Amino acid sequence: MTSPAPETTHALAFTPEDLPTAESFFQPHRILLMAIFATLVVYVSWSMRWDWLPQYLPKLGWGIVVTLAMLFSTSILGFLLAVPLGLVQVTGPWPLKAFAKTFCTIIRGTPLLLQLWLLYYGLGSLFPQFPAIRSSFLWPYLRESWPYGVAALTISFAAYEGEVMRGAFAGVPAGELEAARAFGMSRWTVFRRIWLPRAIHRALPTLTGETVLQLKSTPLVATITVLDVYAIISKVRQDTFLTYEPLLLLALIYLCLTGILVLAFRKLENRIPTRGA
Amino acid sequence: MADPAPFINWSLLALSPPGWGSVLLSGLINSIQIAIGGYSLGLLLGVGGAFGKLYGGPILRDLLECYTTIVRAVPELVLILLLYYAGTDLINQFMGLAGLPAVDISGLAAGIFVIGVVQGAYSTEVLRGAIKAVPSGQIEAARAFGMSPVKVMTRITLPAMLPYAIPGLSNLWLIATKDTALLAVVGFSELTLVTRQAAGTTKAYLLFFCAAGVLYLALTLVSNVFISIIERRARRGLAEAA
Amino acid sequence: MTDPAQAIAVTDLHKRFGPLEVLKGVSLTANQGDVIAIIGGSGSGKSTLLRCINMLELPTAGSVSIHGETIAMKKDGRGGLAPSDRKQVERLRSQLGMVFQSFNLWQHMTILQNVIEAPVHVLGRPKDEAIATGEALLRRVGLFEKRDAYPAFLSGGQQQRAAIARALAIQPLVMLFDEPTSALDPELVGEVLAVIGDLAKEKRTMILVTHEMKFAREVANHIVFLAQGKIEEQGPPDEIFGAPKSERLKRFISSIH
Amino acid sequence: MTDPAQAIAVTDLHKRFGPLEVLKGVSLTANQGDVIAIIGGSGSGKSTLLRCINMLELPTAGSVSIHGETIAMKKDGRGGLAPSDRKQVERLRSQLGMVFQSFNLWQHMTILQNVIEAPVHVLGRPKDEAIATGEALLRRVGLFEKRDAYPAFLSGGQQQRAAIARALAIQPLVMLFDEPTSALDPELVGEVLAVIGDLAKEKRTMILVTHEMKFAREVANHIVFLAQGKIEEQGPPDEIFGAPKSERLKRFISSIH
Amino acid sequence: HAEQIKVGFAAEPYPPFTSPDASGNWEGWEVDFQKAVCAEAKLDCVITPVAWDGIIPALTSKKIDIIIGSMSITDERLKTIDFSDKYYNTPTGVIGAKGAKFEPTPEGLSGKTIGVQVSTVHQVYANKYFGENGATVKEYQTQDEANQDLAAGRLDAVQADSIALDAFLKSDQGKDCCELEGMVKDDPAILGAGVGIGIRKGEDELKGKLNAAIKAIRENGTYDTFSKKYFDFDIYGG
Ligand SMILES: Nc1ncnc2c1ncn2[C@@H]1O[C@H](COP(=O)(O)OP(=O)(O)OP(=O)(O)O)[C@@H](O)[C@H]1O
Ligand SMILES: Nc1ncnc2c1ncn2[C@@H]1O[C@H](COP(=O)(O)OP(=O)(O)OP(=O)(O)O)[C@@H](O)[C@H]1O
Ligand SMILES: [Mg+2]
Ligand SMILES: [Mg+2]
Repeated sequence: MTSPAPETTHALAFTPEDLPTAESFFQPHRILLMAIFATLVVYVSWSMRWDWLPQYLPKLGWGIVVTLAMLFSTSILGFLLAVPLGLVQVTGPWPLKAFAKTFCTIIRGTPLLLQLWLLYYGLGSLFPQFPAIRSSFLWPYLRESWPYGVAALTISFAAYEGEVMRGAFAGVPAGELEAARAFGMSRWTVFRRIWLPRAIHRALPTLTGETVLQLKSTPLVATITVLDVYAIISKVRQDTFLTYEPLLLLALIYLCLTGILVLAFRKLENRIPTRGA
Repeated sequence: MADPAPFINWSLLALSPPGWGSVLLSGLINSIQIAIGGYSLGLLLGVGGAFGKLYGGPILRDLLECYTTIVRAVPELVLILLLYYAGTDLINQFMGLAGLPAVDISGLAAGIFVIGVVQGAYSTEVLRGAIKAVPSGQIEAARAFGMSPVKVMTRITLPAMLPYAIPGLSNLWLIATKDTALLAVVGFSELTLVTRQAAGTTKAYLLFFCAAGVLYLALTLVSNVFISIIERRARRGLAEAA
Repeated sequence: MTDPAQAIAVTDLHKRFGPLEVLKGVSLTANQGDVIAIIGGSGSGKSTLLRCINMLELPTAGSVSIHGETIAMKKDGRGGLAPSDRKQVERLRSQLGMVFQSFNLWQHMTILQNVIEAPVHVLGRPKDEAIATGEALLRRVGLFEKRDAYPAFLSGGQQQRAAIARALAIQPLVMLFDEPTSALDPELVGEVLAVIGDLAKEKRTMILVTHEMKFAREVANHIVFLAQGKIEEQGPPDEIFGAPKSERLKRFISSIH
Repeated sequence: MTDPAQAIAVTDLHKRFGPLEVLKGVSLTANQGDVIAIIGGSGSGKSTLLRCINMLELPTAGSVSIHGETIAMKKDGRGGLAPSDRKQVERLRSQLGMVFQSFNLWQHMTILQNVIEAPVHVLGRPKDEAIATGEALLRRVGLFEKRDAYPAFLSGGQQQRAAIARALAIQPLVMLFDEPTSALDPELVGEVLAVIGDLAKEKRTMILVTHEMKFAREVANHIVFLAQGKIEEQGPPDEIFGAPKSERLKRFISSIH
Repeated sequence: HAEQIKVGFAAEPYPPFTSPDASGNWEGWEVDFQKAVCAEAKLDCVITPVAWDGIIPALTSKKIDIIIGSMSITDERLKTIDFSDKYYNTPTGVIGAKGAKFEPTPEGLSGKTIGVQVSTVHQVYANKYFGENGATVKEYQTQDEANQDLAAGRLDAVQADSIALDAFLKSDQGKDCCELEGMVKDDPAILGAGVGIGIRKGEDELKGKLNAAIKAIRENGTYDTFSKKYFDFDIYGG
């Protein structure tokens, strides 16, 4: 499996470098372009139908909350899985290593949509056949659709981020780990205080890209009846039979979410400056 | 379960009806066609976009920046819907304005168009990075020998950037193959949709989704073999892993 | 001024980078067979002068003629000049063989491919003819065995010799060298200087920017000392090195020894 | 053999990397207040010896005692030794302050965080106490102003001084230096040697591997000359440098001057 | 020669109206109906499966030309598209898990989760009558998914066209898990006046041709002939 070169992830996702600076807006041609753009916006909002908007506003707000909840829960859970996945690929015994590698290859080699449906329709339809599951405390959750969405997105994030963490763990200079051991740190302390934070530090720029990619994956859960912002907009489309307006609004919403996410990550990255790279 | 039938009914995958194997395979071929078409279109857009971003005027640069930013910040699923409905509609409106008859855009063409536009933005970024990685002295030397700008691009810049671009472009290919699955949501008969149809009709969900997974995985693994061959060829001129 | 015996004539050349005027009116003539060495302190504008000759750097004012043909220039509206005929520039460039400090060999081509690239794709020579000439040149600079290797696998000295062969392959009217040895480890300098020395013996027209004073004195028939964007002094090597007139040149020479 | 006045005692140490026997029975004692300089040609095993002392490299045979306490070892089944009590090794390591050739500062922490890391997270000192000690140490090596900078933004000499402060922060019984200046530019070497010289004046126990012979002669009270994995000669600096006995040492010393 | 007309319908199994077979062909009552109408109206029809939730945008943006996909004629839809005369009309049913007896009324479904397909009259109906009276309405992209979730126990009930439900209850899976709870109270304003062919607004000539064709196959017996293959009652309704 070719591991994704970090620069590719950057190419795929919007990263902090892509944010325009404030002063860059005030170049003559930019002002012209913005004027044209503003006219376009005015025209669009004038000629298109937006009367449905007030009615759906509360639902949209809720949908955004669901989307963000999906994003954060699956990124965090996925990252927690990614750390061991990356680590065992660097130092683990071979069965674990092989398992992690196979896992990452399979997940990265198949479409997320398919994984999602496999979990929801495939696995989900097996559960009720076992009375033990049906009567267990888990059943109320297994009846819902969001656990499947969370599971699929988490697994996917873990596999992609696991590759990144593998590179990050392997890339921590051996000397720094040796220095830690020379100071009498136990293996766990070395990992907790030096190896892990240093690896995360190295992986942070890539992590930004991966998180944006994860945000871009969340709307897939709408296909299994999770009511995220995409599902709400789908509902608007079906209720109003409008083709463009809801989708344009949706694109705008994701654009804003991405922008905010990237800004937040830039803050985080700036906390530990790196030189050069 | 009251049903004593075998847990997995492999005959459902047989190549001739009543097995669904041939349907899955034709879905796979559709997927591959779209992936190849979309990837190629994306590459064309990417070459244009990268050169435009690097050497174009300020307005072109800004427009391209908008293009890549929007595509990279908005989910593929949303883009696919927008492009699928709006893109082809706009083309026909333009044709109407130009007094031409409305073109009949086939599903395949629409799919290629949609994937191509998305891939184009990614390729633009990958290629731009790769071109920037070519040492400027190489291009200057070409100019010093009297090469015209077109010659410089075709003889020096494009081939010299390949080793830097290939890892990124390989990833884009793998992404293109998987993004075709998203066309399922607009009803295009690629592998994922026919899988769902087969699963829905036969109720053998697990079996068919796993089968499709194996097909996608095989596509990825086969691609990887070719990618590593290409990569090795392209890196010939580079002394050490850059 | 447009005398075809003059391989290169530079007239009153000015070059300005934003607020910094790097060349402040330089005139220079290289007749056929001349070997001109340009010397001077760091930042004095030597590279800039050389790069203006083949228009890699566009001058702010002044003119350049190659083999009696003046490069047509027009005002570019931003206070500088731009060539009015791109084709002419490309044609004239292909008569100048430039060797860069950092070699700038094309990394995606083998040494031989580097050498035949311009003859085939700029001058339109038949490929087998170009290969024959190219191999002869590579043999001459001692790199025949390496013709199918990629540049990255060669030492700096070998790369610079390949770059010289590449420049010779277009059978240039004039060879331009910009500090061809300063990116090399000391032990590799000699092999490159030897090749350049051979070219000088053949009476090939050359303009070279160099920090190797001993070498300049040996091979050049004319030395140009550039200081702060002007030609401070020029003349035959013995005069320049043996009896420098200007204070600056005296200081420069003593600082080197 | 287990005398607490002996800060470090190495007995008949062997170390083998596959077919290559790097240390062939080395014994060495450092009493409290000793400054021992290990010298020798490249590949003679100096670094390996130093790294065996704190078990960064596991010896094939022999024993190491620190402050009279012998590190318990057991056969590892592959013809080597392994510590039988990991906790003991960790505890003893935390009494040795090691300074590496390439600094190995933790890049994700500021200088001060580097310095207080081991006191707080290995020795369990209270954080504010560690900060007070750490700041005092940084002031001492002249880096108090840089305490909140990240290592990547410091010069090599500053990084090495920070690494020394980091090693001192655990109030080590012995300081171990492995060529602390050889990764530095010549003009930065002096500032690091000055700091080490100060430590020597305080009679701090130190073992240092160095190529700076003049410095070794000045600060060390005992010189160990290692050749081909054995101690070829040892003694006070004046004897070793002034009247070398063995042929090898004579050759080594003359090769350096 | 006849102009080509793209006939859109949901790209999902919706037996017995439209479902794909193992060779990738579509079959079912509605496929037969479409063939008969097109033959009668001398139209060169091409079967074009599309995503159900985008089927009206697909029609308005000319990706397809008509919809023959069990689409009920409702006032809401008539704002955007036009319809031919109805070509079938059947009551609306509710099914539930075997043994879980309840009435398909607002009271009977209160507190339960009911599944419907999006963009259908059932979605509107269920939201109005059940959703506002204490039931949770879950909306699915396809009818098949809703049925599947009922079988998987993730739903308590599914509301849909009674014939589509009947086909499901007759399938292996449906037989085991589920049964019909009854028909819902009719509300013609929502449930519409039957199923018609969806047409873009303003294409009156096409609409006239289709209406004539529907009338003709009803009268010449073609309609009854192919209907008999699927149903033992008159699907055209009153
Ligand atoms: N592209 C440029 N933009 C701005 N300033 C430049 C540029 N190229 C050169 N300069 C400046 O012009 C001055 C002359 O540069 P030039 O390279 O010609 O000097 P040089 O005589 O070749 O020096 P050296 O011996 O160091 O190569 C320098 O101050 C340099 O910084
Ligand atoms: N981890 C290792 N694996 C194999 N061989 C090693 C290893 N570490 C050191 N060696 C070999 O052991 C020998 C001694 O190495 P050591 O680093 O101790 O030498 P040194 O005296 O410190 O030399 P220098 O002055 O160059 O640092 C060398 O031949 C080296 O190649
Ligand atoms: Mg220069
Ligand atoms: Mg060493």
